[in-house]
Amino acid sequence: MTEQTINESVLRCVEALLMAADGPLSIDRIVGLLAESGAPDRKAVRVALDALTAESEGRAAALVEVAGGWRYQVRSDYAGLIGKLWEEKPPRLTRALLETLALIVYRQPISRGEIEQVRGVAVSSNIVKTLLEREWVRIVGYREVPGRPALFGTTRQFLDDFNLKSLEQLPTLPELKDLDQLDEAMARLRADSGEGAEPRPEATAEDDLGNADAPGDAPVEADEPPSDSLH
Amino acid sequence: MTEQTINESVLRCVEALLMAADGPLSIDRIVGLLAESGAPDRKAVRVALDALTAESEGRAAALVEVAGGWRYQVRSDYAGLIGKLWEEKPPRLTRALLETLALIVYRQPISRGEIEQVRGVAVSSNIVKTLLEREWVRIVGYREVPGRPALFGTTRQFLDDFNLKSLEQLPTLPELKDLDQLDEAMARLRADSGEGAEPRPEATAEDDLGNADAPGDAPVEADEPPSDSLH
Amino acid sequence: MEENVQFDAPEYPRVRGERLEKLPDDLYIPPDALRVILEAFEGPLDLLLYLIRRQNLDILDIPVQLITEQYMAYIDAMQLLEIELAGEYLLMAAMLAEIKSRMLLPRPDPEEEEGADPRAELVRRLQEYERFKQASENLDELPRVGRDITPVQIKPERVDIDVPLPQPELKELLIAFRDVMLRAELFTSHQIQREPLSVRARMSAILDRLQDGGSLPFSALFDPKEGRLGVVVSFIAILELTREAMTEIVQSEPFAPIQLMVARARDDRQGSQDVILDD
Repeated sequence: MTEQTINESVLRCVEALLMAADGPLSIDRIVGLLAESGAPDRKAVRVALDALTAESEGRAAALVEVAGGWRYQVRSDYAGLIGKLWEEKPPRLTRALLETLALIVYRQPISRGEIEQVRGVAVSSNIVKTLLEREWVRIVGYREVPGRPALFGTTRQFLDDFNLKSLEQLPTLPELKDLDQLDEAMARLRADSGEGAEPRPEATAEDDLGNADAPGDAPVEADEPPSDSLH
Repeated sequence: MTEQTINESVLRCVEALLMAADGPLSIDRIVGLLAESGAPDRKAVRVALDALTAESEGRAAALVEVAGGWRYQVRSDYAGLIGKLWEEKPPRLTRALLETLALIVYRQPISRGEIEQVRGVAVSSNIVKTLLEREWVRIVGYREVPGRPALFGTTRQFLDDFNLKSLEQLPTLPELKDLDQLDEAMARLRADSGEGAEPRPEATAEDDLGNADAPGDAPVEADEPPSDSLH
Repeated sequence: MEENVQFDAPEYPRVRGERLEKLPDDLYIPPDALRVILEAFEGPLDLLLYLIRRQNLDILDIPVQLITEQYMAYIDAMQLLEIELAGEYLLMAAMLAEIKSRMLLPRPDPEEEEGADPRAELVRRLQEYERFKQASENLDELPRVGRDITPVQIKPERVDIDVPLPQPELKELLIAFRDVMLRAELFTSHQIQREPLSVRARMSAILDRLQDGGSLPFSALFDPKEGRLGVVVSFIAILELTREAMTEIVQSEPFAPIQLMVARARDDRQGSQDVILDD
């Protein structure tokens, strides 16, 4: 706050970006994002970050630099308090996380790059970390191309947590396309899990394939587009 | 910051909770969460919220109150900048969806048939589903007529997402031109076309529009919101 | 939708059999834009409002005859362009035609008239619709979370919690997938539809088994108990894994047991590596 070169408008733009981002932002990224807002250079952003760091002192959220860049984080002093908040009502999983997980489910084994291609946005490290920590996905191998990207697949934990006996129980792509069909598939799923009450995690191959036979390999009739698009 | 009764520790705890929460927090909820941290009462929390609001002035994120409680949000001045963080533009709401939503907002509880009467077109299932999935509307009951049509009303989520504390904050429904004017106009029309009948505009009340029309002329605030919608 | 518009340059619509040399005066729309504009109406009331607005008229003063004619011209244009015409439009056309005919015929005796003046009904409906059309525009202008407002959610440095973390609904997950696929327009991709989930799942399972030992005899990858379908699924999975450079199929000499192994970038295998990449 004391440096005379601080541009208040740049400062607030940087603050807005950091408050809104769902992962750390590098200085280069911030410079890129601000290219049209007065086009500050790295040095100006750096000055703004220092000022914001100073400003955050004594407040509940600190501005810190981590491996991936800069981010605000609520100080660990409040870990217990936030624990209580989450006990009451755990935070919703973000859209980005759900989409990433969904792609791993349906397109496994899939690399991060492929997920990014489909989603059109970078997959933040936090998301991958969270999915690995929850043990919903794991690295099932590596693709032998330059960079040896890790390939992700789903786990039994994922099936258990989502109350599935096997991946084949999931609706097929054509079913997903049409919201009415999706509802039917969900109803079928509920009925399925209702009758097979006891969990059978070590489902034998027969089980898997029996299921695969029904929805998974059903002839794909994708020609019929949904009558109306969403929203 | 100026009130002498502000307890800095309570203030920072409230700030930490609001920063970490994934949705608005009500004062009662904050009081509950802080029960073990100095056990402030509603008044103390209120004072802290006022102090934090003052503190947030001039910064990128504002502390605001919406229907569901208090939340920090990045000021809308930065919406364009923040949009650059995400590759995808938020989807625009279609006119069909917005018109349907407007009818539910101002005419709740309202059935699909009544919406269709006013709009003059069928309401697609996808629109209703989208509104239900976004949790902007919900089924608040059924009309006890043949077919038992569902009646829709808005939710607290709708208010939160539209940055409102209550339905009363909505712009008022544009006025219907008053009936005297209509009578006059009709008389003029008749004179023009050489007819000499007395105006009988109220005769329309017997048709199906009468149904949708009646509650709508009442001021918006007369609509009793769904039980958990407010406060 | 554009590619369906087949306007041979200056071909004008025909209305009631007559070629429209000139579009209606209120219709300053190039013919090839007509389709787009017509599709933009939210229904017959919206179209009527548009016609009234074009003439800068108060709804209360609608000249029914003129509006009816313009409306019919639009309907004809829509039919000409083969826009799927919803029943509501035709219903409104019928209503307008009825109003028009009633105006043309002298009423024998006002006492006998039992129905309301249909124009009053039309005006009411238009007014009512206009209110909500305006209200929906007002609603759209309100700042909205996701478009104008970004709620702040700062990650805590640490959380002391020993309860399970959030569990999304399966449906949420499926909707997320649906949305991302729609966005990526991948539903049209045949490649994905050819790959049933069972194959993708089997690919993961095989990779997982390979992680323990690095390689497995080809025959061990098939379980006869799975039946024909199971064998096929496994086989497709193996081919797909190999095609995607996740595994390699190795046979040391003719008739020797075939091995499936995790793909490794080894110098002496550079040749086959290239082949895989070229695929």
